[in-house]
Amino acid sequence: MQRRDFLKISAASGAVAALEGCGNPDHKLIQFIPEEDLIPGIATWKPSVCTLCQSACGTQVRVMQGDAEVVRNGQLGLIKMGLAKKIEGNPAHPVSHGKLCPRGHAALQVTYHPDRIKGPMAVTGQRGSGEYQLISWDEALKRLQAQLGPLATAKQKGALLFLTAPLIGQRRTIVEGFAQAFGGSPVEFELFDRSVLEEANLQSFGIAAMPTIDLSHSNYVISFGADFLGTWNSPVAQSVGYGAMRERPGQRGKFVQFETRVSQTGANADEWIACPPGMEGAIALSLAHVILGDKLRPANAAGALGTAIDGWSTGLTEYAPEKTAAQAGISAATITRIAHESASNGPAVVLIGDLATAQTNGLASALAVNALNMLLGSAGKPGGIEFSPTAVAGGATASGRGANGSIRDVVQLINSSVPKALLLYGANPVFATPEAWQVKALLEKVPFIASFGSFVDETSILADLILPDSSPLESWMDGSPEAGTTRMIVNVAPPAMNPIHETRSMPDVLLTIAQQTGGDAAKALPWKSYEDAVKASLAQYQSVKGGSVTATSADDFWSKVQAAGGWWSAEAEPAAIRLGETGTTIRTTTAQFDGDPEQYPFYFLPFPSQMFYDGSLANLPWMQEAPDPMSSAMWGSWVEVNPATAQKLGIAQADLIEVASQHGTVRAPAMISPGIAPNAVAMPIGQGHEHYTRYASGRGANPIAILAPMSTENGALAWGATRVKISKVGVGRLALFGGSFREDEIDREPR
Amino acid sequence: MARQWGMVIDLDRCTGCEACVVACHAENNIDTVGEDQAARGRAKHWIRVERYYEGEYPDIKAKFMPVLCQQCAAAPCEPVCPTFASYHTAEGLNGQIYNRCIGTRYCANACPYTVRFFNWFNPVWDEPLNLQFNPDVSIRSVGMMEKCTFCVQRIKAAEIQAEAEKRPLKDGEFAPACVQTCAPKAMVFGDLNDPTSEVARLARSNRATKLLEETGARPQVTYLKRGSWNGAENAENA
Amino acid sequence: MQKTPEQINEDLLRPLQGTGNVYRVVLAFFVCVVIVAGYAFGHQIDNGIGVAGIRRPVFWGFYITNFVFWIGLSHAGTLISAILRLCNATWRRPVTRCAEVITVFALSIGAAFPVIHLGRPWVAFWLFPYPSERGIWPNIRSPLLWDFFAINTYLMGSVTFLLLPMIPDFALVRDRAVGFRKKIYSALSLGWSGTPKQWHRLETAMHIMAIAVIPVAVSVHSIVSWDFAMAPVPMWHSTIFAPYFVCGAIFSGIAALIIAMALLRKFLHLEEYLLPIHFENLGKLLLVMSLLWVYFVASERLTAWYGNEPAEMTVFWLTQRGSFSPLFWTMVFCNFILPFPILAIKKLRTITGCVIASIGVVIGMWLERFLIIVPSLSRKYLPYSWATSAYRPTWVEITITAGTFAAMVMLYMLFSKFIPIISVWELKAGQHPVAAEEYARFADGQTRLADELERSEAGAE
Amino acid sequence: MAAPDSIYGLFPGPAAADLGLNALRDAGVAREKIVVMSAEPFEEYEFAHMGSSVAMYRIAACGGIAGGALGFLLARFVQTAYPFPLITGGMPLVAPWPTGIVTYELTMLSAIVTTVITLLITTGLPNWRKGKIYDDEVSSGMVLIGIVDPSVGARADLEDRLRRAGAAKIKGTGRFARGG
Repeated sequence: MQRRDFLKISAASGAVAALEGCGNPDHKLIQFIPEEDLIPGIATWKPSVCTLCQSACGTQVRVMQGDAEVVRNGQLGLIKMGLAKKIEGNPAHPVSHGKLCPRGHAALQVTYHPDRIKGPMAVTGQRGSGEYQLISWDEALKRLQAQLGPLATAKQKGALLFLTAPLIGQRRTIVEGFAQAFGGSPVEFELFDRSVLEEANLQSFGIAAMPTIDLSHSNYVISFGADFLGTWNSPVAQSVGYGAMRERPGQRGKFVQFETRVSQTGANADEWIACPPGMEGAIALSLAHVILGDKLRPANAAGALGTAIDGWSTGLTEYAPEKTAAQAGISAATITRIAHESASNGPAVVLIGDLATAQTNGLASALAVNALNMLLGSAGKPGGIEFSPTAVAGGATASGRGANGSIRDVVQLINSSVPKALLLYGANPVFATPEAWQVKALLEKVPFIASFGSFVDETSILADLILPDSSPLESWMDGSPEAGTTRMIVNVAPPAMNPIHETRSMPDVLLTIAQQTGGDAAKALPWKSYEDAVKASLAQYQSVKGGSVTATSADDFWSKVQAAGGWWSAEAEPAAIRLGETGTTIRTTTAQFDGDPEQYPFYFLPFPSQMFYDGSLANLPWMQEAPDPMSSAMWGSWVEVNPATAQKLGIAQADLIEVASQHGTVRAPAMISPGIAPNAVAMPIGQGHEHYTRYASGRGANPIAILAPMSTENGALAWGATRVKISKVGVGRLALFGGSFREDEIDREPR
Repeated sequence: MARQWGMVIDLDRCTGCEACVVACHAENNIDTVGEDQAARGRAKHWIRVERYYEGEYPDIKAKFMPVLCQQCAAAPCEPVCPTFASYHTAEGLNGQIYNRCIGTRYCANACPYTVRFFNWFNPVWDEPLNLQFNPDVSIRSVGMMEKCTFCVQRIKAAEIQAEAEKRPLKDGEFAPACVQTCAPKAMVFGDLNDPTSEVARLARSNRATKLLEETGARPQVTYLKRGSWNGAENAENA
Repeated sequence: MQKTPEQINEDLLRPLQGTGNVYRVVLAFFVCVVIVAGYAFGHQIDNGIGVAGIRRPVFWGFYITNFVFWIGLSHAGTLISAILRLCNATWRRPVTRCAEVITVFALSIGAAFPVIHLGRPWVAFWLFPYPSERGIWPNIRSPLLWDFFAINTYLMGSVTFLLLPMIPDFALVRDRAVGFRKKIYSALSLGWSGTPKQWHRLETAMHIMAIAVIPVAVSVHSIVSWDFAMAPVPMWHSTIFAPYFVCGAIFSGIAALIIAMALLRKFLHLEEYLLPIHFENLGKLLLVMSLLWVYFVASERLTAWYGNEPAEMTVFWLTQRGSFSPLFWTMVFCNFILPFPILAIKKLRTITGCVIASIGVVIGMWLERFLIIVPSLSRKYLPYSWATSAYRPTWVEITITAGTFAAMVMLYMLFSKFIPIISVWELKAGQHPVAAEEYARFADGQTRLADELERSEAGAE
Repeated sequence: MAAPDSIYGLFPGPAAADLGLNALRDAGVAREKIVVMSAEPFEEYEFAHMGSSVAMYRIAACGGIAGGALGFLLARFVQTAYPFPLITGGMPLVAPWPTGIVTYELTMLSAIVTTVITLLITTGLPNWRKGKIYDDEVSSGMVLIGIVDPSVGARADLEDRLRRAGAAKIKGTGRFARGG
């Protein structure tokens, strides 16, 4: 947008905004009868659930009366309605503890986003043109019915492909039931393929789920690349635990981070240790070597997890600190010292995630870390890694990705037989997969695509039909967090506000279609509405002793649970961890990287952005303008280059850099950052959207695009296994909030 | 004795996640200025998390320090304002009367912490983003200086509530948006004149320091410096 | 060189007689520039102060620089002419008025900038201590309020200081003019008739004014300096600022005066009135001020450097070697390296020499104000809060700045067209010989007269 | 209104003017009946001291003091005039320095203003009355020496004395006005 226009708009709509703010806009619109009665100026807090990542934090929404322009049965008008004003953590919730991450606050802007889809739309231009026209819900449902009806009767396997973001609770049950009823399978897609850790935990502990880290009780935390205070796993719960770990009376826990680039989490480490990508497993085993060798812990402590690892019984001789240190470029003394400290300052816990598991040897590394945890005696113990009852109950299919497969399967599936129809919900694989996978081309083969998303993004722009879902604040929410707690939690939240647009809750749409189709579909999804489904799933917990809600009757229970925002079990000791039976022995192989080190001298480290997560939040202005924790950059992306490297290549701050892998190039301004290895460059994930609302479209660059199609042992995308070369191609622009990178610069004479 | 609102920020707990920054935007109707203006250094973040690197790779460390208005007792921003738009409240806050401000920007220059932000243009919200306005906080128009208020609207609400219920205000019964959302509990807010309050207790910690004290502004925000592993100062942080 | 009163009247009133085309064209040009600047200001009010280049943390830029610059320039006239009056320097006579005119105009222009730079100029009147219906008074602790009082006093003083000696000249013009112009000038002359009483009172008044206006002028620029010195900003919070600024003000003032005089001399053909001696003397003054200025800069920099206070050193190095060093060294060149030799060497201290030196000084002093304001603000304490993008003025600031220079010339041109730019009566008073000679020259005239009378009487008989 | 009756001579220079003045004195014309006008102060000449002096310095000083007091009160007032108690964060409510500055500036201002007013009042300016004793030739260097309403009988004698003293022209106003 031109600055002039910006000014014009600001002058005009600033005034309008002010008026709207005080709730007495001068409108010609008709005034609807209020759908609920609220006292003006009095705020009510309603429970809800944050769905921006898989942590499922319990939140509460501040609702106040206001005037909103809404569409009711195709008629635009003005209505006094309860409007969500702010989202905060639900203080009673065992995961969020009343806290939130920055993304959680911005969830508010999903509902009020100016470019949110306002009603059902059908494509008018040819597919991908982004030309749509609004249609009525009846029309939309009729069209969807027409497409899906036949599939239900045909019962042809793989006829329907249901591509969603990771789901929880009844939402997922309904999606799964629906997909199966129409002869398809749901595929949950997310970029930071957690299947590696889940696979590791499945092999080690028989639970295919993310672990819960009990930081609040641990005295010694070793993390291999896991950004557990920013984006990894359940960051809010982990941050709360971290705070407690820091300032425990008389005992301050130590935190050691191994990674290649100083992440926001790494910045907080007492000891930050640089290690090249792919070496994490070796270092973990090297620590184990010292612990075993110096008899700091009983040799058999790790049990099967240890023995499963090749060479464990013989003391992991090939992982002697000296050897590992030589490869990793860190001192052997450090490894030995950390091994001793961790063994003698229990409870100690070891984490691994993000880039460490996004390597070709990620699974082996994860298994090594599991073994190390076991050896340190911190698996299933306070201050160690645990699993939530939800995860335990789920067992092999806790998060179900084991059962449903990953985007990789989609690729194979479509290659083998093109499905008749594709349903999209929250997943944006066209943006978040390497171009090398050709996902867009594959999806285009599908004759009919319908999207339930609230925004037009790179994937849903391919849709022929869009049936926008109501925002999380406008619809029922349920589901149990997989990690971040040791308690059984069932989130339940009624809509915090009425829809401001003509949207419908996706599960309700599915149920409608199923009922219209009748037959098995109707049987598979017996509920009248999503609300019923949630209510039904909850009944079982009324009888459970010591739960957070005690009730006299089913209805009483139901209303109390709604008011509380869910039900959770009493504080309990972590479930004892049973070891999985893994026959195969694990060898930590050296990580493979795409690209010849001579030609492509730099490790390419895309990292999850604190503000945009996997890119799904780049459409929110608050997230765009919030400064990145490490670089303080706003409204764009950048390439982090080490000062020494920059000097060698004659690159200055904000120079436009071209990053080239064997599979493509991206351009972004240089960020001369002291926190990145001289032999690596890093880019934040999340920008570089082609179509994603006025705020994100055409902004910054997308590092995923140029990733090599490398994969981990279990076939997940190894998004940390690409090598690149960089070159200066011009002058770019950085919008920074922070002036200087260093405090002591104040004394320095300008160079 | 009159209240003296103050804050303690524990740098050992702060993880630099910036939840406080976004929470502040949500609570105080702070507009987003867009890329062009942000690049001109006109972004408004009443609270910011300063990040400093130390050393050179691989022996590199980084640290975070949240900085917001320090609500100075002898605030340099107050005497320089020709129209009393910047003034001192009875409860020790540096008040800012938006509609009294004529925009000399003198206060922003005088502030050693650079925590005052100016409305270079009328703020803009693309509809229906304006529906998210917090009705308790006024919208600032062009030419006005704005800054952290310690969420004075929350303070007032709590005080009125307590008064209505004929009871004293309880320590920690409310908090500014940034404090409320801080997951590692790095920020504590309360009445420094109440020796029993948590904030007063922490302010007495031997890790307590103040920012730029040499400028004589007598800031009311106390920083607890980072501890070291098995550091001696751990014992007293009960 | 002696001139009769008639010659003097003739020469000095010539500009008022009629205007040439060149004059019209030049005037028109400057008027246009001023109009464009006016548009720029309107644009700024319409869209918001953000159309200017100022940003966080550099909240003050060109506007405040210009403010200080013009206020400084205003020290040319009143202060200088007051000093010269008091020490009764006769060479002052042709100089005083064109000096005082600079003061009045420069001061008015300077006083406009605090309003131009406001975020909400339409409520600028809140700065005035007037009884508002809300019972709110301005904050007298703010240096900006001190500015308000000081500048008003100085402006008042300067205007009267300029007007009083103009009354007899109005009377002079009145006696020469006819029709409409005569009406105007007789009104302006307040019916001055030139009785000894009037003369006596006028001169006493001027003497008192001269005494009063000097401390006011000093206070004005001291207070302007306190706008900065009162804020805890690195390299601002300094005790030397007041004298430093006053010195700089007089420095730039004299330079401006020399330039103005040179132009008048050329375009109004006042070669016989504005003599090389005047430039020579002002040149010497300029030289002294240049040395004083260097002395102040040196002691300011030295104490900062020796104090080695981190925040101050950051700004220090930023100007000495950092991104602002080119401007800094240009300033040193313009204010000292260039003018010093020109003014110190007698052979070079010609009119041209003085003018070259003065142009340098005016540029240099503008840069000095800029370098005091911007670098300090862009490196203020916490490194994270340092300027992320360097301050660059936009077309709005540049246009408005240009506009004020144009306004100065425009006003000066108009003034010289309607009022004798040299105080006629004071000049005459300096011209006529001492009484003794006059008596002698008159003696023979007496005898001739006597004879004449006798002859006529004889004829009557 | 009509001009007062007067007879005056225009002398070609200050020296002549002095003689003219003496001539009138010899004729016993009272000091206050003599009018003098010149285009310059001519401090060195006797006729330039026909005006009585006023204690302008003292008046100005008094004005200054009065203004200073006013300034002090104003400064004090605006700092204490608030309907609500003003908290200045550890700084004095009536700050000495600012008060001093305002006092100082207003002292100077009113000293200046007083001077101007004194000047105007004591010299009877502004005075736009038509037809008062004045001659345009004064501004071209002539010095005017004259007598306000002389007795008709003395007219010839006075004109003669003025001419003898060296008046270049003899003119009059009111009853003594002559054609040309």
